[in-house]
Amino acid sequence: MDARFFTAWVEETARAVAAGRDRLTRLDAAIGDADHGTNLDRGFTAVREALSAAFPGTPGAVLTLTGTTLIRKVGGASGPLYGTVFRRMGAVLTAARREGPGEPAGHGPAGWSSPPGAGYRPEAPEDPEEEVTVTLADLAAAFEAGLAGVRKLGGAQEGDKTMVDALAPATRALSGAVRAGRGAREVFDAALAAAREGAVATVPLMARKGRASYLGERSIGHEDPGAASTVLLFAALRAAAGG
Amino acid sequence: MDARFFTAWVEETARAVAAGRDRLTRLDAAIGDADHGTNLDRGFTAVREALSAAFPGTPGAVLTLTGTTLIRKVGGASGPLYGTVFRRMGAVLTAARREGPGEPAGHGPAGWSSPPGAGYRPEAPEDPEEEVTVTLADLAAAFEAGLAGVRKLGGAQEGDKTMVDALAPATRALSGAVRAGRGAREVFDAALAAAREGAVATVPLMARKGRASYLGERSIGHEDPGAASTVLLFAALRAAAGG
Amino acid sequence: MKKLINSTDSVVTDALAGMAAAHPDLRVDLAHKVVYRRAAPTPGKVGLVSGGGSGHEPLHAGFVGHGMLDAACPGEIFTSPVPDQVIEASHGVDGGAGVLHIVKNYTGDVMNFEMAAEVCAEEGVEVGTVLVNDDVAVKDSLYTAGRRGTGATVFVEKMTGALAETGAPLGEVAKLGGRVNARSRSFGVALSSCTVPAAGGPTFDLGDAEVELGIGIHGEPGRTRAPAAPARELTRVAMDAVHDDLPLSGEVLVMVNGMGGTPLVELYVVFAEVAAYLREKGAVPARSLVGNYVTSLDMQGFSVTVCLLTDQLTQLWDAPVQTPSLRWGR
Amino acid sequence: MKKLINSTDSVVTDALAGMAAAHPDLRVDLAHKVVYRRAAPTPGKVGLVSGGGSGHEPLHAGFVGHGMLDAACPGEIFTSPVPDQVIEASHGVDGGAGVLHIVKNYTGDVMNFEMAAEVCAEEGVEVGTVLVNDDVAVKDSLYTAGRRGTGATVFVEKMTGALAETGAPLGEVAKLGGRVNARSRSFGVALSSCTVPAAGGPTFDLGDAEVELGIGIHGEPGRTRAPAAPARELTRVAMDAVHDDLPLSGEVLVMVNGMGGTPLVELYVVFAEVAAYLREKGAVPARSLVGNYVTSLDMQGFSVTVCLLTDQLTQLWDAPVQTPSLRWGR
Ligand SMILES: Nc1ncnc2c1ncn2[C@@H]1O[C@H](COP(=O)(O)OP(=O)(O)O)[C@@H](O)[C@H]1O
Ligand SMILES: Nc1ncnc2c1ncn2[C@@H]1O[C@H](COP(=O)(O)OP(=O)(O)O)[C@@H](O)[C@H]1O
Ligand SMILES: [Mg+2]
Ligand SMILES: [Mg+2]
Ligand SMILES: [Mg+2]
Ligand SMILES: [Mg+2]
Repeated sequence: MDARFFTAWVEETARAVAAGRDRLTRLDAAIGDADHGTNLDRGFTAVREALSAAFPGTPGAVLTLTGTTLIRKVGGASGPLYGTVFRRMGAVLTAARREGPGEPAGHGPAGWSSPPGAGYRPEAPEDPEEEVTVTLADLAAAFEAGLAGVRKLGGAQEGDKTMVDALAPATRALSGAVRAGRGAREVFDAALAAAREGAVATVPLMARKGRASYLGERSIGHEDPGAASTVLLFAALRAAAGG
Repeated sequence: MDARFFTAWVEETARAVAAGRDRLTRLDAAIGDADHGTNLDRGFTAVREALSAAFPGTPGAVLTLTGTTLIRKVGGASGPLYGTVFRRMGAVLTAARREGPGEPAGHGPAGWSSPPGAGYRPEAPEDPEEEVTVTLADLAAAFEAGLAGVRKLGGAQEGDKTMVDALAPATRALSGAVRAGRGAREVFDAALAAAREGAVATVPLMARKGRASYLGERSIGHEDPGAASTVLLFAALRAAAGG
Repeated sequence: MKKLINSTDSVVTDALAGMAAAHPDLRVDLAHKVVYRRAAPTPGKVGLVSGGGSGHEPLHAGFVGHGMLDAACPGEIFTSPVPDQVIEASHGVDGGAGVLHIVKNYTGDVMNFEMAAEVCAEEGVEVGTVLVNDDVAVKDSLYTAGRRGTGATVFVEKMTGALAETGAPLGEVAKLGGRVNARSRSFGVALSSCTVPAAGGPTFDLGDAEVELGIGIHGEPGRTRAPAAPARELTRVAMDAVHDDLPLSGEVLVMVNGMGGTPLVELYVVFAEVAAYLREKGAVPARSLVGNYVTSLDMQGFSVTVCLLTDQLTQLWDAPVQTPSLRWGR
Repeated sequence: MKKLINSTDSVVTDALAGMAAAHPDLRVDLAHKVVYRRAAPTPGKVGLVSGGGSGHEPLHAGFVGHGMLDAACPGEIFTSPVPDQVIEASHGVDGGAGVLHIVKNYTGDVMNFEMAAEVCAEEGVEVGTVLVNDDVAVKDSLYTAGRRGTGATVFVEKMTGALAETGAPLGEVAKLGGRVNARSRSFGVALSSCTVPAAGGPTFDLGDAEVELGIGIHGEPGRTRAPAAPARELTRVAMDAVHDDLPLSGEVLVMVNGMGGTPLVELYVVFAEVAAYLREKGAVPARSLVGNYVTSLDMQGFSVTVCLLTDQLTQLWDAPVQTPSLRWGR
């Protein structure tokens, strides 16, 4: 998968968010403050502009720019959280290209704008002519890192009724399918199915993190908006893969 | 007609206002500020209390106390206007008792609390033991004076869509019937019918005085609340006469 | 209808009890329903009394204090005060230099204040009156009730208050009030009706895509109903009406006033449009107020009031004021 | 939905343009969405930065000025600001004595301010943080997001602002902020939902005889729904919740805050009840605010915030303040 694939994924996500914007906002109205769809749509609109302006040439650069832009434009809880997912994934893929799969160094939430002095510009690829591709295993590692980043930043466990309830099972399913040697289509199908199941499973939960937690028992019976938007990420991934 | 009759009239008016309160307020909501029923009900509630506390012994004293209390408790446009009607009537009836029918001296709006220094207390009858009664002719003169007072204070002509549109024809009908030598029942019937007709005739008018005038053409098509409450006055008069 | 009240009858007195508890600088006479400065009367100073129906808060009681009113007489909701209140207040603020009544032009207010003024005169209190009638939505004419008094009341109260504080005589303070009124114009727009507590429901119904243009401050419908439009257009309607009546130029004082139920963030959106409009006409928004000053209970909407400044008026506007709802410069 | 806006996307920037036009004492950076004191930074003074979602006006931009904030970062409606805004503002107010971030405890606010603080530290700006979490409607626990920050933010901003004005060092100002927060509690009640412009309709539906108890300031539903009740009873529910958590005694500062759509006359009715409650408990409402300070757009309802005063806190509260929406003593 090359930069074009990842660009397509992000753009497909942006389209899905725009289309799902009102639904996400309605979900947030029920147990939050009625802005989740607006927030993500504003962010992903900015991401599309940033991508078509910078035209980043590597998978890592695409995702890092996506994450940075989300942090810069979204605000709220979902901005830093989704921003961290993409920035962590970008860091892993950038490292993967250089060193093969593995954990990148020091890109915790503390380092969202590092290296110091570099502002928020994504690192330029070393040689834009060189065609950079990453493997499904790299992608699995990237999702694992993204998930770890969200967990660390937001402190949510599975079952707390947050985006983690979709992101965690989807990441597990994706990694599992990759390890089992499945092809891209099957891998993405598995991830999407798990994300969907995770999102639906938030309905009966009582929220323990984020704004919905203030509602206590009244948060029960509603799908978590962040979990619902995470499903869009995985649906877009399958679509980008020609699903 | 003695003090008891006039007390009965005012109390009957108070009951009718209480019963019609919400209707009057609704009429005022359409072309005013939704308080006419509340205003008059507050005023006439206070009047009932004042009457049963002071127990005035002459027709003039009953109506003067009624008018003074309305001025002291109602506020808005209708307080001074209805207050003036009753005070002017009271002055005529008090004078009538002393001098026979005729115009009383110097009780314009300027004198609503005169004589100076007397505060707002109604004048005490000279001899409470003496049974004071007034004639239908006295009553007609009293209504003429009341109408003149409202005209002077508010500056409204007939056709301006105000209480004058009910009070003027009712007063004319009452005076005419008295002059024609009719009995009380017929006199009051004639006045009530004219008041009703006058009030209904305000519907197609455009208001030129009071709050409804701010609506311009939009005041057309609604009955004037003050004209509607004037009808209650005349209905109560008939009821007090055993109608 | 849901309201933060104990009963529809006790709203005004309950709120006055709250004002008394919240503002140690005020003295509230609950029996007579008059709000005074704690130290009233000020010897040798003209006493300023205003009043009107309640439901317009902070007008008038929120403007009692140094540099503005000496007393306010709140009537029942949307009902002018009774003469007794005004008489009581006038006695209470007469420091020997006479008393100025600031009256908004409504039939009820005018009649009740006139009756009070007559009694005051009989009882030896010298009274002057300023009638405020700034609302351009109402066509003035000899045959009608004339223009309503709305937002300019705040300007008149502030500037006459500042002048009275200098020890100016009653005649001069009254004349100044007339001048401020003559140089001021207002226009209001409603996005929703208000609900009068005793009435129990909205005064009028407004469609989801309609607004009322040319409203007053008693929750009454306006002159016309129009389709809802962006803030820019609604502002232009209001400003055009003002400008047609009193061409705008030079330095102006401008108030963008909320009707009670409109968030401040929206009032600032309107203010940006008002400022742009003024500049387009070559006028300068030299002084401004943005917020809830002359309200209609919970109505959503705004009014804009403009006053053509002179050096004297600017100075009087800038003079110190210490009231619950207007406070600066000391 | 009817709003005084030009478009749902431009509300915040349009309102900022209005603030810029209305308040010559402020400098508004429209590109970065930061509102500064005109003369920021003040050399040698700790710079105070706060921020949060818009829709709570006058919080926070209305509290920028002498004796209070140096800068405010308004996010989109109900959405915390992004780190860029906070970083920009922190640089802009750093007079060499460091910068204090005043943050309401919401997941989004906390994360965005933390990210900004990290970058500030990397870029050489010393940053301290006060986290406000005064809302007793939310049960605090290690496993949840913790209590929300609501009305006490005004107290923290005012008192830390006054202390910073004296030249106190960052550590001391931050500690004072924590102390004010620790001595303050809030509880809110909604009579209606608000309407978020971009959402286009009310966030929740509430029956004509229902209220929401224990609401926050983002138009979210509360902890429980209850039958509508007189002001006296609703006030008692709120005050009991506060008193149960922080027993009330001695001199207190109390704010009765409107949620944006509630008329001032009703807030005074509530204040009368609050004052009576406090006296019943042996506490004294020594200082007070009644009005719209921390709002939820057009929501109808109120919140009450109480702070147990000390001599120092009273002094800091009384110190001069010159901002668009809080102004006294100079
Ligand atoms: N601590 C957290 N960890 C993980 N996800 C969280 C956390 N807090 C909130 N979220 C997610 O963020 C979503 C809300 O995002 P959004 O509405 O954009 O932000 P805000 O809550 O600030 O308005 C929630 O539905 C939830 O999935
Ligand atoms: N100038 C006037 N002359 C005669 N009647 C008037 C005048 N102005 C108003 N009214 C009457 O007063 C009525 C309104 O009374 P009310 O609602 O109690 O007072 P307000 O208009 O002050 O709210 C109108 O319906 C009209 O009949
Ligand atoms: Mg949200
Ligand atoms: Mg009326
Ligand atoms: Mg009225
Ligand atoms: Mg939000």
